[in-house]
Amino acid sequence: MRNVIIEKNHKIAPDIYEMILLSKELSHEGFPGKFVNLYLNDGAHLLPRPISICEVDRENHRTRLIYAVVGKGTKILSSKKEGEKLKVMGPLGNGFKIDEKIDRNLVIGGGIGTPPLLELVKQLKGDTKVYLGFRENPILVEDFEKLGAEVHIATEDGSQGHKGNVIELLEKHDVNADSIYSCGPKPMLRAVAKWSREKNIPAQLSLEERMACGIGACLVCTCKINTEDEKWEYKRVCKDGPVFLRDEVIWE
Amino acid sequence: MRNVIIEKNHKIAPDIYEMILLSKELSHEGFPGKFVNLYLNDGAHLLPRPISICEVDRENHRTRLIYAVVGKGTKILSSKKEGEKLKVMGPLGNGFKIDEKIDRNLVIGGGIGTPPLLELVKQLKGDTKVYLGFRENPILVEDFEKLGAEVHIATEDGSQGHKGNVIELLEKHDVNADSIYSCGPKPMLRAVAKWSREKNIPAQLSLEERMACGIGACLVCTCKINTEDEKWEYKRVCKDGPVFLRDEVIWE
Amino acid sequence: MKKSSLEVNIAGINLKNPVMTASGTFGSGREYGEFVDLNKLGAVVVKGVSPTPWKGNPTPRVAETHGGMLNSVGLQNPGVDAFIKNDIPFLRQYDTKIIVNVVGKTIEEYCQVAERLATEDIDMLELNISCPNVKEGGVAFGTDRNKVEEVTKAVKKYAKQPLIVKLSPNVTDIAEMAKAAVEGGADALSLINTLTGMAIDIHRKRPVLANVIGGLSGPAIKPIALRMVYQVAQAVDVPIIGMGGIMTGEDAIEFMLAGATGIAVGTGNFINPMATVEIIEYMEKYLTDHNIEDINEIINGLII
Amino acid sequence: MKKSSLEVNIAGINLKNPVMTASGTFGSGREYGEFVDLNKLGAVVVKGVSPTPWKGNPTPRVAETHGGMLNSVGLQNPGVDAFIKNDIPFLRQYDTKIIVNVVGKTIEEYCQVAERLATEDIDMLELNISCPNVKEGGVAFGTDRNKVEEVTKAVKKYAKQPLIVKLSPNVTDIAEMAKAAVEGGADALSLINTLTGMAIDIHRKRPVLANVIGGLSGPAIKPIALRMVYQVAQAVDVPIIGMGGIMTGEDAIEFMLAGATGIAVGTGNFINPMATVEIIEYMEKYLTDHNIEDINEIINGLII
Ligand SMILES: Cc1cc2nc3c(=O)[nH]c(=O)nc-3n(C[C@H](O)[C@H](O)[C@H](O)COP(=O)(O)OP(=O)(O)OC[C@H]3O[C@@H](n4cnc5c(N)ncnc54)[C@H](O)[C@@H]3O)c2cc1C
Ligand SMILES: Cc1cc2nc3c(=O)[nH]c(=O)nc-3n(C[C@H](O)[C@H](O)[C@H](O)COP(=O)(O)OP(=O)(O)OC[C@H]3O[C@@H](n4cnc5c(N)ncnc54)[C@H](O)[C@@H]3O)c2cc1C
Ligand SMILES: Cc1cc2nc3c(=O)[nH]c(=O)nc-3n(C[C@H](O)[C@H](O)[C@H](O)COP(=O)(O)O)c2cc1C
Ligand SMILES: Cc1cc2nc3c(=O)[nH]c(=O)nc-3n(C[C@H](O)[C@H](O)[C@H](O)COP(=O)(O)O)c2cc1C
Ligand code: FES
Ligand code: FES
Repeated sequence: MRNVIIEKNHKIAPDIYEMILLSKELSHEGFPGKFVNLYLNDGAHLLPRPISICEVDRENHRTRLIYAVVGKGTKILSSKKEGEKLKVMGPLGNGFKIDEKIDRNLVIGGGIGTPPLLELVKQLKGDTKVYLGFRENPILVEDFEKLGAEVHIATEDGSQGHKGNVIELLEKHDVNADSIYSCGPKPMLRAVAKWSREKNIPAQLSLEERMACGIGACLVCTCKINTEDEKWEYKRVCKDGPVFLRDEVIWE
Repeated sequence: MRNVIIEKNHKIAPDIYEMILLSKELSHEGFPGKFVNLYLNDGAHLLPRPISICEVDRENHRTRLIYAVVGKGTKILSSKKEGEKLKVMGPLGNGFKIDEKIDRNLVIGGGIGTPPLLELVKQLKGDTKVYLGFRENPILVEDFEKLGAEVHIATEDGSQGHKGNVIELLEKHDVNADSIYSCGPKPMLRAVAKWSREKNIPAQLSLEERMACGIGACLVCTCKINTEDEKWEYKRVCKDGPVFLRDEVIWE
Repeated sequence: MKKSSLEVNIAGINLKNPVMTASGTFGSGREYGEFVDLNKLGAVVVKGVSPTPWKGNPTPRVAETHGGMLNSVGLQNPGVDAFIKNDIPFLRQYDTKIIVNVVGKTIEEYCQVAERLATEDIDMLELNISCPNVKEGGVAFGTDRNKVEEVTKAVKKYAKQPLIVKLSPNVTDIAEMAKAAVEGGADALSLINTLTGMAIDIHRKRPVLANVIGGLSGPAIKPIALRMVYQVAQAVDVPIIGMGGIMTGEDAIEFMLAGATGIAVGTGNFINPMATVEIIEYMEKYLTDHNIEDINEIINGLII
Repeated sequence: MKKSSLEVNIAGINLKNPVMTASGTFGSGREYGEFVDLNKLGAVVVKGVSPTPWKGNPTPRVAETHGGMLNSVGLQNPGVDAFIKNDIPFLRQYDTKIIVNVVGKTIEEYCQVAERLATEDIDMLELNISCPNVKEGGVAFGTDRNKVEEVTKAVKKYAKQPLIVKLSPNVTDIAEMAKAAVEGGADALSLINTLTGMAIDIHRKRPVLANVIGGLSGPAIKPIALRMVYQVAQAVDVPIIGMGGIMTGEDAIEFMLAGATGIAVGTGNFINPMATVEIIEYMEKYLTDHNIEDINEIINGLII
């Protein structure tokens, strides 16, 4: 548990907020795909909220989070003032594994699943293509571009980039790669799994599940994972994940 | 229900805070002995906290409260920032009845029961003597003095005024009066009841009880009151009180 | 789209909307009438009424708990005669239904109140066999399947208005109690009354409540209440009035999806005196947002 | 004044302090070991262990509620063999007691686990007849007086370590269940397990939990848990381990005054991973402040 200071907490798009936390340890341990548990300090909403690490600035001890206000907890979070303290646990979980020998990386993000991919792209070696899908307002596009990545956008309403979903765009561009990294809503991940399997490209997928402890002790956040010995077992998204290999994941 | 602004909220003595609320209606309806219900807006502590009106400044729409931090709710209250909004219900209850024809008023306060007597003293006509008892740190003494009242202090530790309790001081000074107004801890009120009965001076006493609704609907805040027809009945401190006539109150 | 209808029917009585006040938390409406337009409410459920005046329990009668409260009022009330004289005429000024919560120490006492009210201008009776704060009657009747049936059957004989039976949650099998009440002749069921609980002042080493044990209410108990409403809705066919921790419109919709035709707000009034009317407004909004014309469509509408 | 003693004895086992972890909320201690020095705890109560691996229920398995949470994990565990192999050696590295929560679908299964553990280096068994999240076994045993006695008696024959029976709060009369367990041979009792509850997503019109109904835990249920511990302490003479909503040292002292010899923290760990050690520190302070030399003096110390 760390008591960290909120340096910034402000709206960057409709219902989307950026929060910058100040903590040396947090920024130094924040690897791509890991998440933090934020404690709301509210008597009605007791459970911590898991939010992915979007980016770290180790020099200035900054950890950047991007979150959507979707319910009461994230609403409370959005009302926290700059300078306030926040109880944080983490970084938690197993992030993306980066194979430095790989040449062509393909990063696929969807909606509020986009943020954790930013720190990833920063650390990837080789050539990186970024495909992002949104319902309407894209976020973080400039941030990805600043890193020198080739960024392609799809929006469902066609307000920016390709009108439709990101898989269509990948197919349209006939993209190829050596390794895929993806985070986004379940239907998108499922489509990425299918597409990447067809293309025979290995993929790492970051999953989401409702959590309580966040550290592997309570077994509420499980997902079905293929095992060698048995047919499948429930693994913990918080501790064994959130990033899993595509071929481990069983879709329901 | 009113949503009022906190103009001030700061410590004035160990564990004692002053809060100034800005609201025209509140200040205009705030008569001596009435109280307000403060809503903490905290998911764990749902019930409103009853706090007496200490003083009103009708011209500037100010209502002054003085409260002791004794538990979690008053702790939360003390952490409210100036400029924040606070949900308030009230003024509630029946306050002190002021008989303008009376010459010699005697006001007896104890500890955190002292604040509501300030607005009372401001409004009393005739000669007013104020006797206040405290465990250690007296509060509001200068405020009473500024109103031109004759103020006498007793402290249990003898750090100021008479060492001992306020009844001893009354007896020592052989005080007499036409009407008594009192607010303070139960043991003190009981002693005031006994002493005033012996002296044959009518007295109004402000009682305290744990509350829920604060407006007379739930019947949790009752106290035993003498009635003509029956022997006694439970009356509501919040709605029928908090101020009762001495001879109505049945002590347990 | 035309304005959605909030009207519901409980045992033959039409309510303009499903929102009521929970017995014992709203007096007879007089006090909250300063904050809430009583004409807006589906019904006012008044505090428990006994054949003769009851004094109730000693104070303290309330303890705040995390997300809830304990009370041990013990059904203090001025008796059915005073109620008829003072409260019915007051409430009849408003365009809302009147539901009278009936209490007694014995089956005979329950029957006396029902009989006395038979000729009065009220809309329904709510049989309270679930108050945990009295030694006799109350929950003693509500936790035994046979007694539930027996007392319901007895009161039903005297009742001229539709009879709601209010169930206690302090039981192993709520569905069984519901069935017993229906077999006894209940026209509707209401649930839940409070769960028995306790709080201790660790520095004085004493219970906070003078009565030691009290009834737990408020948002803390909502998941339990909701589960019970759901289980009862699966078990019986009479309309259900759901309550227990309802604070917001969202909470109320949860209860209706679980199977409640009406809902009642108790402790919620203490925390937000405007809760009832805000819930009614939310219901309208919810129906509009979801393109539903009639609130009856969502009752028991949970998809499993 | 010398440092107050926190040592308590439960069924012949000495614990350095009364503070334990509630089964299912602390894994086998490995995960929380990063935040809490396990050497400081009175005991670690591990998650439910069955004869063979259990997969548990589908997700979502958790729903947050006002001041609490619902879970429907359904006793996922790798089975007693894996537990013995992986978890006992890990926990034995620490200076704390090991209590194993035992689950089964039939009386035979409960007995199998007890038998398998008889020769293992653990300190106590906790018989879980109160899990609301499994179809067979679990709470089905815990809500019937005769079954409570029967399963306790059966397991007692195989148990080589003292046997704690964990009671379900979803009953009309907790004292009766406690007596039944003691008659069956329980050396100690623990309570409460979770209360059954429900939550609904009103926009999807579906239950939040895949399992529809789950177990409610956390501070919301504390008043109920405390009342039950008090009632059981009045009814039986065996030591009680109290739990249900304990978050702070103050909460823990309430349970001990009500009659608990030990206390366990469950949901509290999720909200504050340091809860257990902070409670131990508070206990020391409370005893010092109140001039009490031995924590045993406050057990059942409530003044009525
Ligand atoms: C590993 C991980 C990383 C995440 N990273 C981000 C991120 O970077 N940015 C972001 O905006 N969101 C992220 N989420 C989702 C985020 O945790 C939820 O949106 C948030 O918890 C919702 O809280 P609420 O109180 O506003 O919603 P409510 O619906 O009121 O919450 C009720 C309960 O459900 C849980 N819950 C609700 N939605 C989700 C969800 N989608 N995933 C997990 N739990 C949920 C809440 O934590 C809470 O316990 C992540 C989730 C996980 C599991
Ligand atoms: C009519 C009235 C006027 C009051 N005026 C003042 C005032 O001007 N200044 C002041 O400092 N205090 C005043 N009090 C007492 C004040 O309401 C309590 O000190 C306060 O509610 C304690 O809240 P807490 O959460 O800090 O304490 P906790 O003990 O944590 O509160 C737990 C519960 O008990 C109730 N409670 C605890 N102590 C009291 C008490 N003494 N009286 C009533 N309820 C209590 C709380 O409201 C809450 O519901 C007044 C009380 C009443 C009834
Ligand atoms: C202070 C108080 C008094 C109550 N008195 C009664 C009563 O007289 N009759 C009754 O049937 N229920 C009574 N109840 C129970 C409520 O009607 C309701 O069933 C319960 O509080 C749960 O709803 P809630 O969580 O919305 O309060 C009382 C509850 C409270 C808090
Ligand atoms: C996620 C979770 C899993 C649980 N698993 C078990 C279990 O395996 N065996 C058991 O006896 N109790 C189990 N329980 C119940 C707890 O041990 C405890 O009795 C209950 O949660 C009340 O305590 P609390 O409010 O401190 O959490 C579980 C509770 C939770 C929240
Ligand atoms: S949230 Fe507890 S195991 Fe993942
Ligand atoms: S607090 Fe409800 S009647 Fe006084």
